[in-house]
Amino acid sequence: MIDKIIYLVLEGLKNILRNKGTSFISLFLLSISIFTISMIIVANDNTQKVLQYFRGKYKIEVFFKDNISDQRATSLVSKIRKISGVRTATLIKKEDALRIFKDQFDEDILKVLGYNPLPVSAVVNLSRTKKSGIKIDQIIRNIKSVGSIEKVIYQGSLIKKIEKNYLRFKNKIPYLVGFMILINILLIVNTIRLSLVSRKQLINNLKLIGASKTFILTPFMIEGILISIFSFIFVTPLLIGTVEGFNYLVLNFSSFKAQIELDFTSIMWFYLLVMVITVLSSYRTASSFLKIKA
Amino acid sequence: MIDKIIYLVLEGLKNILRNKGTSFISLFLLSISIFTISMIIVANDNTQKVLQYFRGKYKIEVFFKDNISDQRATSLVSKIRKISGVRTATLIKKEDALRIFKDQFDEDILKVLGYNPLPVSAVVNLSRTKKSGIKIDQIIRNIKSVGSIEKVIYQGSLIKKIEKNYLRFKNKIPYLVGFMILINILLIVNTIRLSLVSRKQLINNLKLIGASKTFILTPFMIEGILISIFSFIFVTPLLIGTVEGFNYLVLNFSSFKAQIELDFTSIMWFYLLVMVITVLSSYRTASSFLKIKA
Amino acid sequence: MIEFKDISFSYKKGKGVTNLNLKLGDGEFNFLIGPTGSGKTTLMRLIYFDLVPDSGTLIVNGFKSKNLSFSKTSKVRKEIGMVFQDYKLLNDRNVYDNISLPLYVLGYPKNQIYDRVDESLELVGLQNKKHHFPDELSGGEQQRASLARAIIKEPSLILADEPTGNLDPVASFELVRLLETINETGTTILMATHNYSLIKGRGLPIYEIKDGTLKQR
Amino acid sequence: MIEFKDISFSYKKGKGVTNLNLKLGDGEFNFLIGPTGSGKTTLMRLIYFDLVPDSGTLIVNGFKSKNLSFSKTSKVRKEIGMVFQDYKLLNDRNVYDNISLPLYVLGYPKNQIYDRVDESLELVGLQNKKHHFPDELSGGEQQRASLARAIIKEPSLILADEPTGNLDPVASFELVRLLETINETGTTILMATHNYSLIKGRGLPIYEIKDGTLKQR
Ligand SMILES: Nc1ncnc2c1ncn2[C@@H]1O[C@H](COP(=O)(O)OP(=O)(O)OP(=O)(O)O)[C@@H](O)[C@H]1O
Ligand SMILES: Nc1ncnc2c1ncn2[C@@H]1O[C@H](COP(=O)(O)OP(=O)(O)OP(=O)(O)O)[C@@H](O)[C@H]1O
Ligand SMILES: [Mg+2]
Ligand SMILES: [Mg+2]
Repeated sequence: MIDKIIYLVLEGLKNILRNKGTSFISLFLLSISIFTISMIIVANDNTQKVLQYFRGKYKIEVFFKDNISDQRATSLVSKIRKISGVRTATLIKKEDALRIFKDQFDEDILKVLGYNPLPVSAVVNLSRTKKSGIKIDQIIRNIKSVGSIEKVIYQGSLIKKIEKNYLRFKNKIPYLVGFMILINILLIVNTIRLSLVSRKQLINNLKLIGASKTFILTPFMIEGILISIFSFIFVTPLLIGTVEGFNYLVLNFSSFKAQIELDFTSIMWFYLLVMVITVLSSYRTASSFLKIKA
Repeated sequence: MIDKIIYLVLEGLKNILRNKGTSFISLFLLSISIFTISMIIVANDNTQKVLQYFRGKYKIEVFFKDNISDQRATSLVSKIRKISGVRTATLIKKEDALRIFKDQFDEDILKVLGYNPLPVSAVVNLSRTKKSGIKIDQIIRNIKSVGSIEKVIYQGSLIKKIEKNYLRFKNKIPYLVGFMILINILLIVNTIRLSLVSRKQLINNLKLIGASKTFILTPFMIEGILISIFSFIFVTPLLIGTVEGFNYLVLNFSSFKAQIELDFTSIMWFYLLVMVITVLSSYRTASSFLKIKA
Repeated sequence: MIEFKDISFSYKKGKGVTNLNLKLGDGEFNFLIGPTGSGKTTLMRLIYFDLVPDSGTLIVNGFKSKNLSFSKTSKVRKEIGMVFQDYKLLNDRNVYDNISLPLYVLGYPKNQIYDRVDESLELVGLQNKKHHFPDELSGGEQQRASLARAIIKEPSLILADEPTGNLDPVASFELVRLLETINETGTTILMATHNYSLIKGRGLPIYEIKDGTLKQR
Repeated sequence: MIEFKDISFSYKKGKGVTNLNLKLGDGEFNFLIGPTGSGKTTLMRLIYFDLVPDSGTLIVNGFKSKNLSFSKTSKVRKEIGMVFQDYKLLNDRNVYDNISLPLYVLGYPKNQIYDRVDESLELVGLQNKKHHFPDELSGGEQQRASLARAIIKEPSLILADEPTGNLDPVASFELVRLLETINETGTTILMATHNYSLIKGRGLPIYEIKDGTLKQR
């Protein structure tokens, strides 16, 4: 029995070596397909991070009414801080505003005008970690409802667009991944079928000798498993390389500072899924092939 | 003789139909590879355009000395305009500056200060069409040498980086394309070899019957040609779709306004090259296969 | 035991066998003769359940050739050793691997397999061709390798379809002698052949098939 | 004309033929006999340049079996019709396509091909199997299809390697008769066989090969 098992495993390995061409091509195709899906997974994992980056850069400026006292402003700012979706809110007093203006425009308005025309304001940063999209309009409305506010300025459309499109994209990910997995299965099925066709003679012989279904199918399943393991070995460095390369490009060619990351846990789960799919579809394809002639 | 030719062409077609699996996989692989190279071609074609876009956005602000007359400033600006790498240079008189400041900061400095503190300046746009990289430092130095200039302000590092990296990338394109074409050839060779292996019996028979090399090889070459034509039919819409999709993304997700274009002439030339490579490598692979046993 | 009751079968493209009635008892040695294209191979394929009769009842070693499942078919075939007319050797394996295959299927331990292969190769006289591939054998040697593969698992039934077609008279004679020896240990044998002079005068039953119908000679 | 002068050849795994001397004149009909594994097929493969002799001179229809190029080999083979011991029919083509292949190679026009195929199928008695695939033929029918493919191009030399192995006595007899008829039109024929009784008493030269050496009988 043990000899039989060793024999079958060795057969699976020999199958690969005997048909180097087919094995190479199926390895290649499987790798491409695994790579693509992995990249989708990485993209999905990192969109959140990119969004956080954008949210982090995004500022809302709140200008208070002219007659407000510093004390009241402080209490209003602490109210703003409690609004859902707000990360920080920093009070900018009249003096601070003057200093900032001087830094930015190199012009001392106080000296020129004799008084400080700049209002008390606050800079509001958005929460980075919220998983659901941030509803800017809602936050603005909440801020305004705090009271004593002259006007609220925000860069507006860009982050709104990004949040909206991210949600739209997120809804489509399941379809995209489903589609890719379908292609994956098609590829594996086609590969196994090619492999079966090229071993028609062997399969026919085994059937005539009275081999059981398991005996005939096991080597093909082992072949499928080995090929998927090889493609994991092949794809993983490629994945790491792509992510690093992308980060390098982003760092060097754009003002964008976020770095994407490879989450090995999700990749591992995905690999496991590929394995299961391979085994199942090898089995199905091979056994449907056996049925052609009872 | 005509019957022989028809026979061979039909054989090529039948080869494809008889081995649907192999044909499908080779079609798939070839398409991927053609698609990738085409994208590199598109990228290369469009980098120039992207650079132009950046150069178009890039402005140098030149501030003249305080005491300069409008007349002299005009003559200096026309000098600047003649510097190589400069597209336009627009004079901004003191009054214009005042108006622009008012537009931007909503503050009438003249009213506040009682005089116009803003200097005469000029906005310099860079040439978009220069094929060689633009040397910013050189241009700045040339502008400064015009005389009566207080200071020159430019956003500096970004475009310099882009220009530099573009040149670096451009130098690597030949290697990249060469590498992809190598992979392309490997794929075609492997496909043809698979196809040959699956028709070993036929080839052996033909040899034993005394068929000439041409007779044996022609169907394989026709098969190769047909498969590459099919992949052209398959890849072309994909290419168009990708370019359009990319443009859509750029338009919707970034502030970047340039659109990339598909240059059908270079794609056509590339397709022709693929065809030639296919025919040559089919021929070489098939005839090397014939040599195994004289 | 093999029993044909009114068996008819025809291929999609016509021809086949009609109304076969035949009973082969356990341990018997029967011959099947008939001109080329008369249905000898068809009859054998019916026995190892490669073809399913259109009508009639066929029982092989207690299994009915009806509602065949994969496992039923494989059970029946495990008990049968077949020498195919076209040998059906695997071209990508050498003689040793070809002949040992049935033993792996039956789950023999490796050391036993090795001994058995040697033994049966000696029986058919191919001991020094163990590492040859099929296309490195002469026609007759391939035929004998096919015989070795059939007898190695000591089946209860041997079906030999024209096993002497590529053998010279001496080798043919020896082959029949070998089958007779095997038959003496209780194995049922059915051998199809064109070589009437080889089998006559042995006192063994000879069935003749002609245009798909059977009669005893 | 075929001329063997001191031809020796051995396979990588040993065995082969040694010191063959043989002269077959144009239009002759010769038989080659010998026990299984004696070298008959090897001798034939040497003639159609599938094997190259290790030493000695071999001339076939004026071509020397030396420094073979693809075009030289193909020229020689165009003149030879071969019946292979294992038939070598293409499994994915029907009988018509298999048999017409040599004519396409020779560049015959299509209508002529059609007529010729019909004619040669009738000669071997397979007229109603035209659309069968090889695995839909009996062993003997495959063998005759192989013969039809060999004679269809009316070659100047026919090499028939054990062409009656799967034929019954009547069909074998008819096959030799057919070859004799073809021989009468001037075709040189060399036929290897085990069936001594079939060929004896025809007054045709018989060569015997044993362990790789040749003698006339
Ligand atoms: N798969 C098939 N489809 C259609 N016809 C077939 C098929 N297999 C065999 N035949 C036909 O059935 C008839 C009987 O074939 P079978 O192989 O049983 O003959 P046989 O007695 O074994 O002949 P031989 O001695 O030549 O091997 C033949 O005429 C053959 O052409
Ligand atoms: N490719 C090969 N490599 C090694 N040995 C071979 C090869 N082909 C044949 N032989 C050996 O050469 C010897 C002669 O083979 P050949 O095929 O010529 O015999 P034959 O006379 O045709 O026999 P048969 O009547 O059985 O067909 C045999 O012992 C065979 O094992
Ligand atoms: Mg038969
Ligand atoms: Mg031989």
